[in-house]
Amino acid sequence: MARTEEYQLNVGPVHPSTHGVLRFVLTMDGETIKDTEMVLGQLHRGIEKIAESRSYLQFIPYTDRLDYISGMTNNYGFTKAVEDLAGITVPKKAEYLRVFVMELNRIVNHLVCIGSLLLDLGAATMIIYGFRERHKVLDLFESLCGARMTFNYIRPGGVRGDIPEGFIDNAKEFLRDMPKRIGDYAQLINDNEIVHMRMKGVGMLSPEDAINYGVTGPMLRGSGVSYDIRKDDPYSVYEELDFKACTRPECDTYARYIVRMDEMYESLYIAEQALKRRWHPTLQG
Amino acid sequence: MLTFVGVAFVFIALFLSRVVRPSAPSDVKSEIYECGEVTIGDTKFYHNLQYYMYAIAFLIFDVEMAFMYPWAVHFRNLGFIAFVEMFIFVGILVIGLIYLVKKEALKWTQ
Amino acid sequence: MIFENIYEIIAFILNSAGILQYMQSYSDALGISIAPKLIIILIETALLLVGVALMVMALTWMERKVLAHAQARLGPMITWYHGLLQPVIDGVKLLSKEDLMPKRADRWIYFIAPMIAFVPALLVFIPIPFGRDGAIISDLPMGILYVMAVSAISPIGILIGGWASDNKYSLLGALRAVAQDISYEIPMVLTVIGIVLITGSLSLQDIVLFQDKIWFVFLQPLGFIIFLVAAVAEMARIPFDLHESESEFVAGFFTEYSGMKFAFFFLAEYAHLFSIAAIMTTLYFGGWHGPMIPMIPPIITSIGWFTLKVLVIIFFTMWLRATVPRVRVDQILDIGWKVMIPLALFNVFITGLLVAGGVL
Amino acid sequence: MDSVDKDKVTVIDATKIDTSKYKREVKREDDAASQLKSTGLLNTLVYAKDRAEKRDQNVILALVDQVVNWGRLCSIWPVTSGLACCAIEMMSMSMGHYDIARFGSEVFRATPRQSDLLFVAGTVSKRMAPRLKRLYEQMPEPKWVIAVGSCAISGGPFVDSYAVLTGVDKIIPVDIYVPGCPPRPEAWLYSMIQLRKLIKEEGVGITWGLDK
Repeated sequence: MARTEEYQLNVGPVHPSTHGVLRFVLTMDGETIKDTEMVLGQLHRGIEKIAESRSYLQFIPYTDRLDYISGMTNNYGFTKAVEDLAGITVPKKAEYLRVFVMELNRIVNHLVCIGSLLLDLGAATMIIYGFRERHKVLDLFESLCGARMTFNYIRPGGVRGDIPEGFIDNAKEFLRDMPKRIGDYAQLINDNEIVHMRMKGVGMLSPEDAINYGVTGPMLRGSGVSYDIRKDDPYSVYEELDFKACTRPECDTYARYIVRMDEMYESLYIAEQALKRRWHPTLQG
Repeated sequence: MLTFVGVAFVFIALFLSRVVRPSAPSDVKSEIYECGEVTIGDTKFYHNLQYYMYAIAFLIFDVEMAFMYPWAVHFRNLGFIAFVEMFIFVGILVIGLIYLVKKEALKWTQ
Repeated sequence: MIFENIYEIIAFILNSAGILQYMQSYSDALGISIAPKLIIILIETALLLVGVALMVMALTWMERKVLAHAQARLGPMITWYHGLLQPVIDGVKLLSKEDLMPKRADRWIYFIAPMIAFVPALLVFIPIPFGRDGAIISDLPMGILYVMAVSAISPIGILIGGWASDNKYSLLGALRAVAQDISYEIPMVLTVIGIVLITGSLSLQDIVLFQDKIWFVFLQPLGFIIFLVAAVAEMARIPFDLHESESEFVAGFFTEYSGMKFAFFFLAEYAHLFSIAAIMTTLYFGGWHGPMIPMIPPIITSIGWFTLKVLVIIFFTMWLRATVPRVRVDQILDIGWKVMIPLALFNVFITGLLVAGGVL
Repeated sequence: MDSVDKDKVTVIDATKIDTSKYKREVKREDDAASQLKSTGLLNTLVYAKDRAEKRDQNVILALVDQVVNWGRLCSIWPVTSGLACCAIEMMSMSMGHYDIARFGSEVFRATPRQSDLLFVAGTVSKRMAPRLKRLYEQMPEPKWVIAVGSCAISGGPFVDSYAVLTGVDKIIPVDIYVPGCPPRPEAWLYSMIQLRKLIKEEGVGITWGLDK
């Protein structure tokens, strides 16, 4: 009888499908993965240690570089903590502007996520379309704060500055065009039989597991747990805005993808409301 | 003849390449590439039998197809009886295929 | 004038130019009367080699352009008109690139593998009729069987290339690629039986001549669909490209290959693409048949039609690459064995029934 | 400033300038010769002649040298390796807006064996440094390195971190530096143009293998 052997296979740190520098050591028997050891730390930059020797304001730029796709949201997380510590109240106008940029950033994040997902499945086109829209959002952000990716825009007590001239028009144009674009992506991906074959029933994460592991965001909502921190434990001005938490019960990769697609629509809706309310005379702080 | 020309073409190109290319071998360079890591264990390892099952099944069907070609060429001369005979033969093979599928021999991972 | 094959055409041209007689008299005087024949054969193989090489270069350019335009990009632009010289440049670069061999690689096998992958991709073109009036290297009576047999050699090149590289990715990638190749070989060859049943001949020239009224696409719709899927798999295009599954095994079986050897795998891949598209054109789209344009020699028009059809098929596969993701390995093999083979057998059954019943 | 007469200064509203007037006319290259010139082939030949004269070389050899250089400069295949933030901008550089494919460089090869260019895109942590060095060393000659972003150049904002290598040029030789955090894709493209210039003017040429 022929004998089979288990063997170790490195995947990463420089591998087309490990985005970022992640390394797996797979123990495999033939084609079956028996065990996975994850080796982390290739991108350990000692940010916590740096934070010890920086003032609060000095540290905000570092938060941009934590999750470098959604810099605005990271800015907000840090700023919120500082504001709560120092007891600063933020004007409503600034809060709406923050919500606006954060939701646009969420769209960017989801676009990159879906694009990379499809790229890993072997379809290179989606990421290019996704980056086209990402570029539009980044143009908006650039007119706000002068940077494409590392914004440093949300500061304790508000934002860096008011919106520039012409920003509203550009933003409205984007909000008007984007639903059609998302529809295009849905057409490209959702009706594709191979996408269903690759994504349905893959990466099952049961609701219990998801809660036990402390999973959040679209992953949790893709597992059928309707928990959205913007809704259930609202911060900023989210409780004044009308939106719904998108949930799917299937628990697989496809469900998470659909949640992301739906959330893009919701984000657009929120951003639209935030933009409108910002100009409401009674709300201007 | 084309074989010779083809092989000659490959040789000429490789020779040309040998003439013009730089060469700077080093120890690390001639190690194998595994995502920038040192490879763990031996690279020649004993495998799961699964790969060979496909090869065997392929062999059976390949031979069958070789039988079917002469049959197909002379089909019009042979008439209906040849059709029945061939499909008795193919039927046996199909039963074999069903058996393989049932036994999960044609399953990529076990 | 009616010619049998390219050999006769070249002989005719040389003859009317008066070169052949000289050659004959010289070789007779030297006692090597076979020499003129050999020279003509050399010319025709060189023609074929150059033709295929040009086509392959055009295909790499086309691939990059089609993909780029599907993705709202421009593609290569700076090398001459819309980057037309790009394939040449890539060739020059790969030629002058260092050639590496892993320390523990199997030297000879590592060296031979690209050759084994590349040469059969050329040999396939021998019995394919490119145009009417003898634009064919040699009309083999066993044409289609020969084509299938020769194109089945290149998986061996892939397998030994992957094995000799002494790399885990290469080995696994090669095994997957070969498993896919042999799995789709069967439905592909089985569907061709349907055509052979109708024509009663294995010669590709006969098959093309049979299609002057109606193409086999319409006579064998199910067979065509099976052949198309199997062909895409054999070409290793994207829904079934286990050969170079970047997000899984870095670069598949040629992870370790660099420089010119990699270039040969690359060329073989595109030559294979061309050859299978050519076979598909011959079998299902009436080969060189098409409306003939007056004033232009029919041989040129027919070659034009043939090339056009081939390019349309290749464009289709590139379009596929721009739209669909990759199928997972076990799904590919499942489709191959559990769907395609029974369907192909069913196709043979139906065709046989119709032919025996005298319908076709 | 006080001495300037305020009445005489006409204030121009920059937004109201009709820029369409100043639009540069795009010169189209009509004849084949000038099109060929734009590919760099003719320049290549001129360079070859210069080189041969300068170094007292055979013109043919210099010509082959230059043609090879020309091949190299028009088909630079980068290796797929992103380290941190800058990798995202590397992706956007290869996407529709900026499209590195125009220079024939969209073929991102996953294996270093088939690539010519290494983008060090992002922070090189001390843990990643040996792996990056290994990756570089496994690329076949000729090869180039572009260090992108302040992290790869000097450590950038993480310069006083204990875990970050201050500058990738401490472990591998770098040809081009692109500052920025992260640099805009335009800056990347400019770096590609600079690299092409570098290859064209200096190049690697041919090491005649028969002498070895």
